[in-house]
This record gives sequence, C-alpha cells and structure tokens, in this order.
Amino acid sequence: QDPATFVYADAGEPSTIDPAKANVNWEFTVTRNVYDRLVDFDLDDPSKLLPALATQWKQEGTAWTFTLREGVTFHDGSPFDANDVKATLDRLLKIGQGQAYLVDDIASVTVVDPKTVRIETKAPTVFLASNLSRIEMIADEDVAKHKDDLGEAWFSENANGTGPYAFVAWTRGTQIELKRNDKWWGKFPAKPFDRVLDRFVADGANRARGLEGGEFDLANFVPLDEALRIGGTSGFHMIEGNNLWAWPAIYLNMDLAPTNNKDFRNALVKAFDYSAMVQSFQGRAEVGRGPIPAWFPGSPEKGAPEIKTDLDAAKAALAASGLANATMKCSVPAGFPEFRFAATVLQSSAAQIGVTVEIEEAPFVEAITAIKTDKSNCFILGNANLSPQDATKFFSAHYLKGGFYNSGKFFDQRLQDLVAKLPTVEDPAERAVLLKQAAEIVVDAHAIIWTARPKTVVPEPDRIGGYRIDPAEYINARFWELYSKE
Amino acid sequence: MSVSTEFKRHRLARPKGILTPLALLVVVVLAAFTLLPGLIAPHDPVALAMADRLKPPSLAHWFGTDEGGRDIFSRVVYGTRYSLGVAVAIVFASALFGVVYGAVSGMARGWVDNLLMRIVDLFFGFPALVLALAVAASIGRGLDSVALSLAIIWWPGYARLVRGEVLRLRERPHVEAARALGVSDLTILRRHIIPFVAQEVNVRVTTDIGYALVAVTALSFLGLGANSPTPEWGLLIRDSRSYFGSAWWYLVFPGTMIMITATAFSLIGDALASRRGV
Amino acid sequence: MAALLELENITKTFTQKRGGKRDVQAVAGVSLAVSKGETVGLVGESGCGKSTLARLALKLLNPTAGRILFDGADITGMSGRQMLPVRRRLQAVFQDPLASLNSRMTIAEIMREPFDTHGIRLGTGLPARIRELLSFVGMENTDIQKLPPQFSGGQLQRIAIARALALEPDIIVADEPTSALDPSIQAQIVNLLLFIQRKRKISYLIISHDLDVIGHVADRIAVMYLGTVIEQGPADQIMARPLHPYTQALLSAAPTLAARRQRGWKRIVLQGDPPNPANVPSGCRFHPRCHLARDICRLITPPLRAVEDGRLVACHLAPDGTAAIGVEIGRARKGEAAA
Amino acid sequence: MMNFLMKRLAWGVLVLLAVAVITFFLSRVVPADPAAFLAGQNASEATVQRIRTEHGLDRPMAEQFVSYMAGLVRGDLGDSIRTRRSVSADLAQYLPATIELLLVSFVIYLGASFSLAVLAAKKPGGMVDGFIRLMTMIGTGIPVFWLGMTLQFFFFYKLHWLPLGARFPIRESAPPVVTGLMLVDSLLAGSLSAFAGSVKHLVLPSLTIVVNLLAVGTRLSRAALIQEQSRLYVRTARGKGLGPRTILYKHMLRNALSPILTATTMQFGYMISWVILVEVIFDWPGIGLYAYQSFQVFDYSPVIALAIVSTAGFVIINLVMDLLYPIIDPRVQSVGS
Amino acid sequence: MILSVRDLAIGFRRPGGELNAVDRISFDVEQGETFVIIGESGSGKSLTGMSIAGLQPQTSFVSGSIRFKDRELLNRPDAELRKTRGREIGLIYQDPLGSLNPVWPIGNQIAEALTAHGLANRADAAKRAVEMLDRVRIPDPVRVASAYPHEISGGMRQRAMIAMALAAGPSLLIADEPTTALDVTIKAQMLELLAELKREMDLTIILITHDMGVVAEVANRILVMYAGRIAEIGPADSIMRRPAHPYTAALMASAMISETTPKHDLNAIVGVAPGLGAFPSACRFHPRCPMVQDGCRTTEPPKRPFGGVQLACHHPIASADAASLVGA
Ligand SMILES: Nc1ncnc2c1ncn2[C@@H]1O[C@H](COP(=O)(O)OP(=O)(O)OP(=O)(O)O)[C@@H](O)[C@H]1O
Ligand SMILES: Nc1ncnc2c1ncn2[C@@H]1O[C@H](COP(=O)(O)OP(=O)(O)OP(=O)(O)O)[C@@H](O)[C@H]1O
Ligand SMILES: [Mg+2]
Ligand SMILES: [Mg+2]
Repeated sequence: QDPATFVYADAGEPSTIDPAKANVNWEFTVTRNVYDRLVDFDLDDPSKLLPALATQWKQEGTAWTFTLREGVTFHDGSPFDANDVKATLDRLLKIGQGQAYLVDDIASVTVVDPKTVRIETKAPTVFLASNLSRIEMIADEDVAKHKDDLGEAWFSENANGTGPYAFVAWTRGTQIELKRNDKWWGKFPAKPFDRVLDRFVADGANRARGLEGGEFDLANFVPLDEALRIGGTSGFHMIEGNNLWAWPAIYLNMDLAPTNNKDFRNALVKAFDYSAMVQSFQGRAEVGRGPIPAWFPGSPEKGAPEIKTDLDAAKAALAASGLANATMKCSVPAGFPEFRFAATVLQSSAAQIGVTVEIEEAPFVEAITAIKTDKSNCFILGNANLSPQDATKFFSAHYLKGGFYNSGKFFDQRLQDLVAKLPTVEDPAERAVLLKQAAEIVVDAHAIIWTARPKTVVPEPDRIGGYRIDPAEYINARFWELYSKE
Repeated sequence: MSVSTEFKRHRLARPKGILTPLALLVVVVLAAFTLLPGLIAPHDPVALAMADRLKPPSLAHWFGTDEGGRDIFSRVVYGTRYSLGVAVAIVFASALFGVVYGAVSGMARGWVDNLLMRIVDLFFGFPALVLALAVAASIGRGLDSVALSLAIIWWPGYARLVRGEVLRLRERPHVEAARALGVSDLTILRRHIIPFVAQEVNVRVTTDIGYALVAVTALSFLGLGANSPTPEWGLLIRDSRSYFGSAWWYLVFPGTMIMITATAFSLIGDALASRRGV
Repeated sequence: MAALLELENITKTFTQKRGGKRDVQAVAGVSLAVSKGETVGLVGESGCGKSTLARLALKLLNPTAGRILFDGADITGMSGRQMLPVRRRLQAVFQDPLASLNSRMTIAEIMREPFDTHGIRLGTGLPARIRELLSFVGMENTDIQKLPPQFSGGQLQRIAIARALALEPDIIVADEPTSALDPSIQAQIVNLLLFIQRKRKISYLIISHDLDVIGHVADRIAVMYLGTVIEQGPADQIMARPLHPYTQALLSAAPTLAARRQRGWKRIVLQGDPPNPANVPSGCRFHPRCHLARDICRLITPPLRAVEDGRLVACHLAPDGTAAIGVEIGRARKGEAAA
Repeated sequence: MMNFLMKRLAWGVLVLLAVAVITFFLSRVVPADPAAFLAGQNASEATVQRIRTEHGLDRPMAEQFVSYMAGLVRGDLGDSIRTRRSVSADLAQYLPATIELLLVSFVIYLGASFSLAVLAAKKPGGMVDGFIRLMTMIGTGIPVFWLGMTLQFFFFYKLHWLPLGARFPIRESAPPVVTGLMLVDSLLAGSLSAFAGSVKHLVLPSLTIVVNLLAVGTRLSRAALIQEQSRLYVRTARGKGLGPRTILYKHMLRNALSPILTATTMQFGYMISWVILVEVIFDWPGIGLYAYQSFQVFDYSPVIALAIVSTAGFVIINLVMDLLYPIIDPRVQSVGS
Repeated sequence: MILSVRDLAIGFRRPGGELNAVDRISFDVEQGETFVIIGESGSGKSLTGMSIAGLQPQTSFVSGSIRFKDRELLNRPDAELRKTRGREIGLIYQDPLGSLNPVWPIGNQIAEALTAHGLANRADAAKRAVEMLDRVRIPDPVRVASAYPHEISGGMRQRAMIAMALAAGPSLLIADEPTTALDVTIKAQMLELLAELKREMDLTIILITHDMGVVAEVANRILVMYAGRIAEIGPADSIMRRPAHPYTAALMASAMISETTPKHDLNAIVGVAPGLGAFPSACRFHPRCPMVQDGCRTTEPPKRPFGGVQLACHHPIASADAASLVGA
C-alpha cells in the first residue's frame, strides 16, 4: 500500500464544490480542505477562536476589522489579499445559499488596504468572527474571470483555494482527488498525506466494511453499531466526541391535525421511550433537554429539567387534547438507520397511549416535502448548527419562519424577537438568560422531540493519527491534521 | 390405462425425486405462515424489546433478534403475508388481466390485435425498475405501489403468452371442428381454447410467484416498498445492512427465506410443466 | 337431382404477410356441386387446395370470390348465427381424429356438444341418444367418461363420425377421413361411411389423395390440380378412362394390388414436383409436367369444358388426344393390359 | 431489408417517445421540490424561488413538457439538478461503466448458460443434469441484492480476495479514459496490472447479475437443447455415423439457438433492471447508480434518461436479435428480402 | 447372407417390469435382395429396423444377436457402431423434412456423411455431394446442394435423404416408410429411383412399410410382424399370392380396394391393433382372427416352415383358399 495516499470514504458525491453553495458533509470534505477561512476555532473548546487567514480581528459596534496574513497564495499562485475576502463575501451573500445564513447580517465589506478588510454588519453582532470560521475564502480573480454567472458554473466543479490541499481531479461517480499544498501557510503534522482520495460510497454498510477491510483509511457516517464494533477490533481505536446534534429529532407539524394540538404533542413527547433510543446508541447518548446541547458556550441546558418518559402524564395530556385513538403519519428520510429506529420507537410509544403512527420512509426531499405540504405529521432529522458559538443558528433554520428545516412550521414571535436580539448582546451572562428563554419557548411548545443526543463515534485505524471531531459538523475531515503512523 | 399416459407418468416420476414434495411442503408451511402467523410466531413482530437487541440465534430466538430486540423469526413469519402475499397478488392480477387481454387480442385478430399487441410491446420495453421508481414516486411508497408497478410490467407477459396460445390453438383441428359444428366464438374460447391455455398459464403463474417475490423484495430493498416496521422480507434485508458486520443472522435468514420460497415455487412450476408433457 | 351444396366459381386467396406480401391462390375459380344422396370425391396432390376447398364449403373460411349455395340459398355472406340452421345439416369430419377432438373433454362431453350448440334438449334422453349414435358407428359399450387419448385412431374417427351424425345432417364434408389411419383401419372407416350412406341417404363430399378410396366410394370425382378442377365426371368413367393427362398420371402411379403383383406394367412417371401455388405457370397449369404438352398449353389456359355426357375436362387435347391413353391406363391399372 | 430496418427503427423511436412521455408525467406527479434541494438547507425562500425560476420548475407542467420534449428531439436530455450538469454529459460519463458491466455479465452469462445447458443436456436425467437443474432452481430464487451482499461478505469481508465495490483499485491510478471501458482502456494503456485490477472489480458485480439470469437462461437453454434431442434430424445424423459431439455442436446447438436467443432477449431486459440494484450495492459508478441517486432527490431528468436509455438498449437488442434469427435459422424469412 | 438376426428382443422398462415391444424375432437378409417388413402401426417394425443400425431408443433394452457381414452389432459400443453406421448401413426415413437438419444446406449434410468416415476432405466431400444429388436424379444439383431443406420440395428432400444415406457407399440400406408421406406421383418416382439405385449400387434393401402396394411391387422377401412377433416370413411371391397366416391374408385383402366392387364393403381387419403392454396371450392375433380356434387362445404358435415360408400360426390357410382370398 501507498502510505502517502489517504482514502476517505465519504457518504455521498458532492453536488457542487462551490464554497458558496456547499451544504452537506461530503461537500465540506472538499471545501474545508481546499480553502481556508479567516478564523478557526479550537475543536476542544469552541469558545476559543484561533487565527487563520486573519491574524487579528476586532469588533467596534457594527464594524469588524480583520488583519490578513502575509504571504499566503492560492493554489494557482495568485496572492491572497483583502480583495479576495470582499469578493468571497459579496458573492456568498449574492448567491444566498450554503452557509450564507451564517453571515447574512453583513451589510457591506470594504477593502481598507490589501491586508485589512472591514466588515459592516446590519446590527451589532458578537458572532461574526466565529461564524466566519465556516466561510471559505476564494480568489477575486476567479470570480472576475467568470463574472457572467458569479462563477457558479466554474466553482461548481473547480477549486482554487489557499488551503492545505489542492483540488486535482473529480472522477464523477467515483472520487475527488486532492494533493497536499506544501506551500500552505499552516503547519502539517510529521507525516502528512500527500494525496487524498475522497471516495463516494453512498452505502453506509459498504463504508463500514471498506474501512474494516482496509480499503479506506477513514469513513464518515458509519452505522453506529458497526462503528462501535470496528473501533473495538484490533488495529482500530475509537474516537469519541460531543457534537451539536440532536440526532434524531422528530419535528412535529404544527399545522396539521392531530399534531397541531399542543396537548397532543405534549402527549407524544411524554410517551416517547427515550431509554430505547439511548440503548440503541449503546449508551453513547443522552436524552436531550432542549435545542442546545449542554456543552455549547452559554447553553441553558445544564439546569433545564430532564425530559423523561412519563406514560401517565402522556395519557393525561392526550385526554386533555381530546384526541384519543388519533392516527398520524411520520415521514422519515431514507438512509439513516437511527431515524428509522426513532420512528419505530415513536410508533411503539404512541401505541402505548393508543395513538397510531404510520411510517413512510422516503428520500430526504420527498420526506421533507411531505411535512411541509401538510401531508405528514412528522419528520425526522438532526437538529444542528454549524456555528461553533452562535446559538441563534440553532434556531434560524429550525424554528424561525421560513427556515428550511422548520418543517413543522413552528412560529413564535417571541422567539423571532429573541433570536434577532441575541447577537447584539455583548454580555455572555445576559445572552445566556435570553438563550434560556428562547430554548424554553421551543421546549414548551413541544414542537420537537429530541430523541437523543448521541456522541460522535469514529473508528480510526491505528495506522492513522490526528483525527479530531468537529462538534458542529458531526463528522468532519480535517485532512491537514491527519498523519500516518507507519 | 393407455400406453401414452403410462409412458408420461413414467417420465415424470424420475428426475423429480424428493424435491417436488419438499417444495410442496415449503408451500404448505408458507401458507400456514400467511394464514396463522399468530399461532406460529413465538413473539410479537413489532414490539420493541431493547434488552434483547441484536442477539444471535438461540433457542429463544431461532433467527436471532434485530436492532429493536424483535424476534427475526417472528418477523419473517409475519412477513410472509406481505412479501409472498403481494407477490401472489401481483401474479394473479397480471395473469387475470393478461389472459383476458391476450384472449381478446388473439380472438379479435386484425387491426385490433395489432393495436393491442403494440401496446404490449410498449410495456415490454419499459424498464421495470424505472417504472417502479416512477410509480412509487407518484402514488407514494408502499407495498400497494410496488404491487401496482410490478403488475403493470408483469401482465404483458401473460397477454403475449395467451395470445400466442390462442392463435396457435384456434388453428387446431378440434377448434375448427367445433366451428364447423356451429359453436359460438365465446364458447370456443371457453371450452376449447382456455383449458389448454390454462395449463400454460398455471405453469407460468407458479414459476412467476417466485420471480415476483424476488422483485417485490428487491423493490422494498431499494426503499420503494414496505415501510418500517412492517416485517416485509426485502425490508428486513435493507434494514439489516447497517448491522451487517455485527449481526450476520439479520441478513442471512430473511434472504434464505426468500430463496427457499422462490425455489419452491420454481420447483412446483417445473413439475407442473413436465406434467403438461412439454 | 337437386344440388344440396353448390360452390360457384369459388376463389380463395391467402395473403402471406411475412417476407413481403405474396398472394397464394389456394383455390382458383372452382365450381362443384353435391346433390342429395350423392358422394362427390375430390382428389389431388398435396397442396392443391383440397382442404381449403373443404373449409370453404364448410364456411370455416370466407371465399375471396364466388358464391356458396346450400339447398338453393346463398350462404356466402352469412354470419355465424345465421349459419346455425345450415350447420345442423352440414357437418364435417376431419383428417386427424385425435387432433380434431378436444383432448380435455370426455367422450360424453364431446358427444353432447352438437346438441348443446343447436339448443336441442333431450334431457334424460341424452345418454341413450349418445349410446345409440356410438353403437351406430360400431362403438358399442364405449366408456363415455374416457378422454380421447385413451382411444385408438380408428376408434376416435368413429367417434368423430358419430358426432357429425348427431344432428342428422344432410351432408358430411370429410377431409381425408382415412389418411391418418393405419391402412388396415382405413377399410373399417370406408366401410362405415358406406354403411351410413346406405342407412341414412346422406350426401358426402369426400376429399382424399387416395384414388383407390375415392374411386371406391364416390359417385362423381373431381380432380384438382393447383387450385383448379381439371377433370370431373362419374367415378367409374374416370377410373376406367381418365381423360386429363394429370388424372392419367395419378391413376397410372398407383395401380391395383393385382397389377402390381405382376410387375410387368409400365407407369407414367410424372416428372418434376408438385408446383407451388405461389408461383402458377402460365397457360395450362399442368403443362410443365405434362408429357403431351404443346405450345398452346404454355400460352392458353384450357377451360373446364364438357367433353361428353357428364364429363368435364380442362385440357386442350382432350378427348381426342388423350382418350386412347386413358383407356390403356384404365386397363393397365387393373393389370389387364400387361402380361 | 432497409425498409424493415426503417420500420423497426421508427417503432423503436415511437416506443422511446412513449416511454419519455410516461416517465415525464409519472415523475412530475411527485410532491417534491428539487429546487429546495438545489438551494440547500439554509437558503432563504427567495433563493429557492430564484432557483425554481432559473430551472423552469415554476412553469406550468404542460410548458415544461413541451420544452422537455423539444429538447429531447434535439437530443438534449435536460440537466441534472443533483450533478448540476447536462444529463448527456453525465451519461457520457456513467454509461460506459454500465455498458462494461453489462457486456462482461452478458458474455459470462452466454458462455456459462450455454456450457451448463450443454453439460446438462448431454445426459438428461443424469446426475450432472439433476445437479445443474437444482442449482438453476435455487439460482432463480436468489434475490439479486441479497446475493450481492452475501458475495461481498465472503469475498471481500471474510476472504479479502476481491474488492468491495467500484471499478478500479483505489490506490492505483486508473488508465486514461479513451473508451470509458476500463478493460479496454487499461489494455490500450498497455497496463496488464490495470487490466487485472479492473477484472478483479468486475468479478462480484457481474457474478451478482449473472447468477440469477444464468439460472433462468440455463433452464431455457437446457430445455431447448433437450427438445432438439428428440428431433428426427438427430436420428439422421446418428444414422450417418456422426459422433455425439458433432451432433451436439454442429446440429443441435444451432437449432436450439433461436429459442435461446429469444430467452436471451428477455434476459437482457431483466439485466437492465438488475443493474440498478447491483450498482447500488457495489458502488458501481454507472447509470443505474446515477439515476438512483438522482431519484433520491427528485432530479427528474436522469430518471427519464435512464428509462430512455434502457428502453433504447432493449429496442436495439431486439433489433439485433431480429437480424440474427435469419442467420441462425434459414427458415426464418430474412426480413424484407 | 448379409445380415442375420437371432432372437432379437427390444424392451422397455415399465413400472410392472420389462415389456418387450419386439419379442425374440429371427430372420436373415440375403445379399442383394429387397427385404420388406410389414405390419400394422406399433408392431415393432421401426424398432427392428433401427436396432440393426444401433439406433434403438436409448431407453430400450436389446438382446439377442444381430450379425452384419459376420460381425456382431448388438450391444457394441456406440463408437464402434458409428463406423458401420452410414458407412456400411445407410438409413432413410419417413419424414424427410423433419429428418433433415433445417439449418444446414443440403450439400453440407450429404458431405458430412463422407467426412464423418474420413472418406473425403471437405472440398472433395462437397463435390461428391453434388455428384450424389445428380445420381438421385435431382435436376440442377449444384443449386440444390446449397439450398436449405425447406427451400426444396418434398420429393427432392426425399431424394436428398437417399443421396445422404448412400453417399458413403453402404451395401445395406434400411428404409423406414420412405414413401408414406409422399404423394402418389412422387411415391412412384421414388420407387423407380430406389429400384434403379439398387441395381446400380448393388444394394441390399430392408424396406419397412405398411403400404401393400409398395410391397407388391418391390419385395423379394417379406417379413410380416404382428404385435412384436413374426407372423410370417418368406418369399414375396408366396406371401403375396398365397398368404398362409390369417393376418397376412387380412392385411392383403384390406389393401385390395380397387379390386372391390365400388360401394361394397372392403375387407377390413376387425378390431384394433394391440399396443405395447396390451398384447394378448398365446397367439397375439387371436382376438382379431377370423379363423380363431380354442388352441389359439391358449398356446403360442411356434414359428415353423409351411409351404415355402416360415409361419407362426396354429391354423394356416390352405394355399388355394388364400389365393382366392387375395384375388391372385
Ligand atoms: N391459412 C393459410 N394461409 C396461407 N396459405 C394457406 C393457408 N391455408 C392453405 N394455404 C396454402 O394453400 C395451398 C393449398 O392448401 P390446402 O391445405 O388446401 O392443400 P391440400 O390440397 O389440402 O393439401 P394436403 O393434401 O397436404 O392436405 C397450400 O399451398 C397452402 O400453403
Ligand atoms: N422410445 C420409446 N419408448 C417407449 N416405447 C416405445 C418407444 N419407441 C417405440 N416404443 C413402442 O414400441 C412399439 C413398437 O414401435 P415401432 O416404432 O417399432 O412400431 P412400428 O411398427 O414402426 O409402427 P409405425 O408403423 O407406427 O411406425 C410401440 O408400441 C411403441 O409404443
Ligand atoms: Mg389437406
Ligand atoms: Mg415405424
């Protein structure tokens, strides 16, 4: 075997590798490694930001100033400067997809000098720098070269970043090849991989088997039981870590009967067998208490009351709702055993209080469309946030009006106001209070069943080192931190 | 006893051996599974029992348990109703429709026949799985949509078979003799053609049940068929995929079940075919 | 004698679909009449259109041109329902008895089908009637619950004849009723047909390629060649003095057993093969194989014309150029000329 | 001849159009919004709407249909939302993989079903025949997907003999794409090791496809051969003093070929269906996987394209078979002549 | 004597045991004669003929002895028999269309008879095939050699079959109902052809038929079979003119259609020929025999000489009666 090549089994093939559009893990696999961000954060303590392409930054009200690193060049040799930052952010906001939501409070970007850039936000926000830790910087020349369509076509299958790995080739249906950028400004470990193959292996079982069989060096989204077993075999060790996800989260439709009834939802929340979920994660999970995990900076969850299975309470709530013997339909995105299992648990839990749940497993788009068009009462998904610090991003896509994942069409004006206000508050303590209120609004509405908060479990072969879990991305691939132990 | 029948029986007896009785036994067992799953299955097929999660086969759980601690044997038993039931329904419906269609086409001849057969050609060219994808997409996932799409691609086979047989049979002297007698077309079809077609159709139906079972489970496997926690066999295999390395029994037993069932129907179809005397 | 079944200038053209459209004129303008109580025999080589003619006569096929009359009424365009009363009087017997009986029906079911079809309800009298019919054809004590494959060919042909007799028809069209049977059994069936006619005064249109059989049973014989009738006349006359060179060749090819035993006679061996109806020669259809053929035969189609009382021949040379040979052949056939 | 070909082609085109129309409407009945997928999870409703307009997804169905059909006539199969490329470009990419898999499977199928049938027909009712018959019975009953997984389990997971999936050894560099068929390309590149690599990757997927078809095919071929055995010409051949081998290979085989061919045509139809399953299980980057993944996000065009391509494949195979029949059996009127 | 058959029995295994379709028959065929086997359907004619060439059904059991040119042929390995088959014994059959392989040209199939025995290489064999076609009086043999069976007429096909059977120059020709399916005019052609070829090629012919007319015309000696046994065997002349066995006489009489006054009853044999497994005991013909007596029902008549023929009958017909019976 060729020790300089690292093979990563990815759960899917990117639809695009445009950093302005990248959305899912297997797209980030490329963008995160090929491009750099202005700042980084400490995976072990997300509240700590680290310099990256920017060496310094500071906030003054709505204005943020970033000082850029010297001597950084793109893979094509062109230098990195403030114009690139401006081009990146302008383009991102214009396109409005991907991670744009993280920085959608930016009003304007100004180039102060080649190494200084100033960003104006619409309202004061304390989270801009932390959110920029997710935004990949592209070259303004590339944008200019393809300005007809904002470079949408070009960026979709080409990449020119400043990052630790350079894009080499995309073999459709099979893999994307990256090579190490030895001119990278950052520091590689002792024995980094010169070549990375990002293989598309859509099937989780195949990823597990390939990892175990040595075809792959690392794999994402390995089914948990397989991951635990593989991590325990010789030649492998287990990496475990927190993550931001409530996984699976059951979204209840607030518009469609019977789930439009709050007591009914309450009955479901109370009836749900959380311990079954924890058991299915083989104990590597805890029960969620709200939208924000306990370890998140400023999380209100620590003191929050535990959500417990309580059949009597459930029956009482059901009685209050007057919806005994109701029937509901639940849409489950296909391909995730945990989701399917959560639905099964919901079904059997609901059955205990006389409620019938029909399950329909369908591709993601179909499933989410079903609930959005009121053809289904519930939908199952992870409840997450890519931002390492900005708790409002837990809410924006999931609980605010028009949020993509707000499939249950949850709406509460108080929450809308709180989320708008939170970033402007500079005092962490004060923010924590507001956050607690926001979380309680969601919990009290019984809009979602957080079935579990599993840990991320990644089996890593002993011949590899350096893998760390990014708590916000569930499974991530920071190839530049990985090294060979052989 | 005339020489010819004796001769045939003699030929039939040899190659079959114990396989055909064995196959019949399998079918009887499957029928029991379908009709009285409650009497046979030792456990509830859907209720979760997390304490027994992913246990290997044992005396308590012959086929082991799944990720919800459910008894796989019980699930397989209950699943017969779905997997085999749908397969049988598909084949019967297709056969029924195909027989009528083919008979009409064969008796009509001329442009009607031509048109009807062009339509059949069209269905023949249609890729099965794509149709299933499309149907599942349009009327929703579930065994009913699987049944519908498979029936749509299945019936033309019967229509063709029956039409061919009708065309062949209607030239046979005994049909000509009946026509000379003044027997009406409908009676000719019913009395002098269908009984001969029926033989072919019976063989085909029996063999097809096995194929249809494989097709149904395949579509479930692709996520177009039954939904969890329905213990449909293809779905069991689909679900088992995430536990492959940890729970071999989860994959092995439902798959074997499909194989045994389909093989049994094939064997019986074959026996029927050789009884027909080829 | 009034004609019972009459074919008037009947033509049947089949269009072959495969390999480019090709028309096959299986029957080309044949006129033939069968009178009450009469037996007409139709002979000819394989493929000359005998069976097609039989099927036309039975209205199992519709003619491309021409008329079919039954008992004076035109039945050419009649529908299946209109035909029913005619069918009751017009029955058929086919070549292969096993194939022409439904092998899934018991003899009892087969025998009752004519009654059912024509709405004749005999009620409890039916079994007796069936038994009566069967014993009439020499099948006493038949187990009528058996299926056809359990009988021999000769027995099945008897059953088929019994079925044809069930409705007491006026005429039976029999397409090669004996040729699928063992020669020793053929005689049984021929005897049966003769017996029936003696008892029932029935008419027959019997088709065969066996001249001996036709000569034995028929009152009148029509000889077909390539879709047309080339000679027609009283049976004894044709057998004794064939006028058409083709009829002569046919007769000469199969002399009597007695003649053959003498091994001294000479036959007219026809050269060449039976022609292909898809490719009809010009002029006289028989000319490529005729040992008497002249130029005129190649050019002009001889019409079927009366040459003497009751005899029709389609040959330019008949009767003057052929009568002498005909007589010779008639005698040679019987083994009289040789030795 | 030309006339016949033209007629068949015209009919084929008609079938393709019908298939396109049917799949178009079937797929559009789906209550799903591909634009939402395209826009991504965190995009605003406005963005989604913009994308909808860009892709014409907000136009009335009739209009979409007309423009799709118009494109189709021009040979434009539309764009894939998932891959953000034209379906034609994608097909060019994925089709060779499928064709390679199908061809290899087909060759194995033909060879194996033939040899097995011959073996079985040598002594019908004998031990070998009985064994082959039983195997074919079981073979017809094996679910393809299950077989694929089981083969992976043994040959990759347990024995480490064969790769898990995909077309080429991961860590080796694939030969430059010329034909898109790995086997050919690796030979063109002169690399035997690359050839061996691609062969290794083909083994399990093609085996998976083949086993089931093989069972059916062998049964039919065996029956056809045994039927030939009772033909009179076989007796004639024996009467001439020919040996059993000559009789089998020269006389019976060619006669049995027509029914076998008919069966093969049908088999090819099934093969096209199975290929999706096999590609999904073995991560085989062909059109089956392509369409399946596109289907997951309600990306219509690739699904319709798959329907069209596989129907076209079926039509072509049928045409080829029709042209073959007269060659194999002179009794079949050579069409049109 | 070219062929000598002794105690030939051909049986099939049935649930109740083994049943003999041919029951211990013995006969000799002389060099250069036309030896005819007649009998009703199912009497075992074809089995007898085919077993001489080792072509009896594979499911059958054969015992006894078949000596051809002083070589034992029975139960020899097939590989050995193959050298005789086609090379020294030629075969033709009833259905020429079915008996020819539809997918190979006629010439090819004839040539094969030569190459199979190493008598010619491919090119020569092809030439010789055309010669053979010419020899069986096929006009335009070159064209016919490249034609497929379905492209030529029935008569031509049977000629081609004969060409094929005779290509390797066999001395014995076994013809199993070669004219049965043919039209009278073609039948006549074929009989003439066979007679000519027999003379030209010095053939011995075993002809199987149930056409009495053909028998009358060509037979030197006749073997009459009934239900797997020999009824009568002897010179054609005696058997045709003075049949001693009631069965032979009946067979002969039933064929005399032309000699019967029109519209009068023909001499038919009553009843049905018994099928395999339904053979009556003792004299197998007794249920249909017009001259049956008690002894016929209890004891099997042995084969014995009787006025120039061999015969198995307790009560043979006196020759004068016989002659009048068959009109000779
Ligand atoms: N249904 C049909 N379609 C096309 N051609 C036909 C059809 N029926 C008969 N023919 C053709 O018509 C011609 C006469 O056929 P027919 O069966 O009447 O002959 P036949 O004299 O009865 O011959 P045979 O003695 O062999 O029974 C043949 O060349 C035959 O191929
Ligand atoms: N392969 C076989 N298996 C079983 N029985 C057979 C087989 N071949 C022939 N027989 C039986 O042997 C008997 C004699 O058959 P054979 O073919 O010799 O009769 P035949 O005298 O040639 O009759 P035909 O005149 O009909 O050709 C028949 O009763 C037949 O049932
Ligand atoms: Mg006919
Ligand atoms: Mg025979």
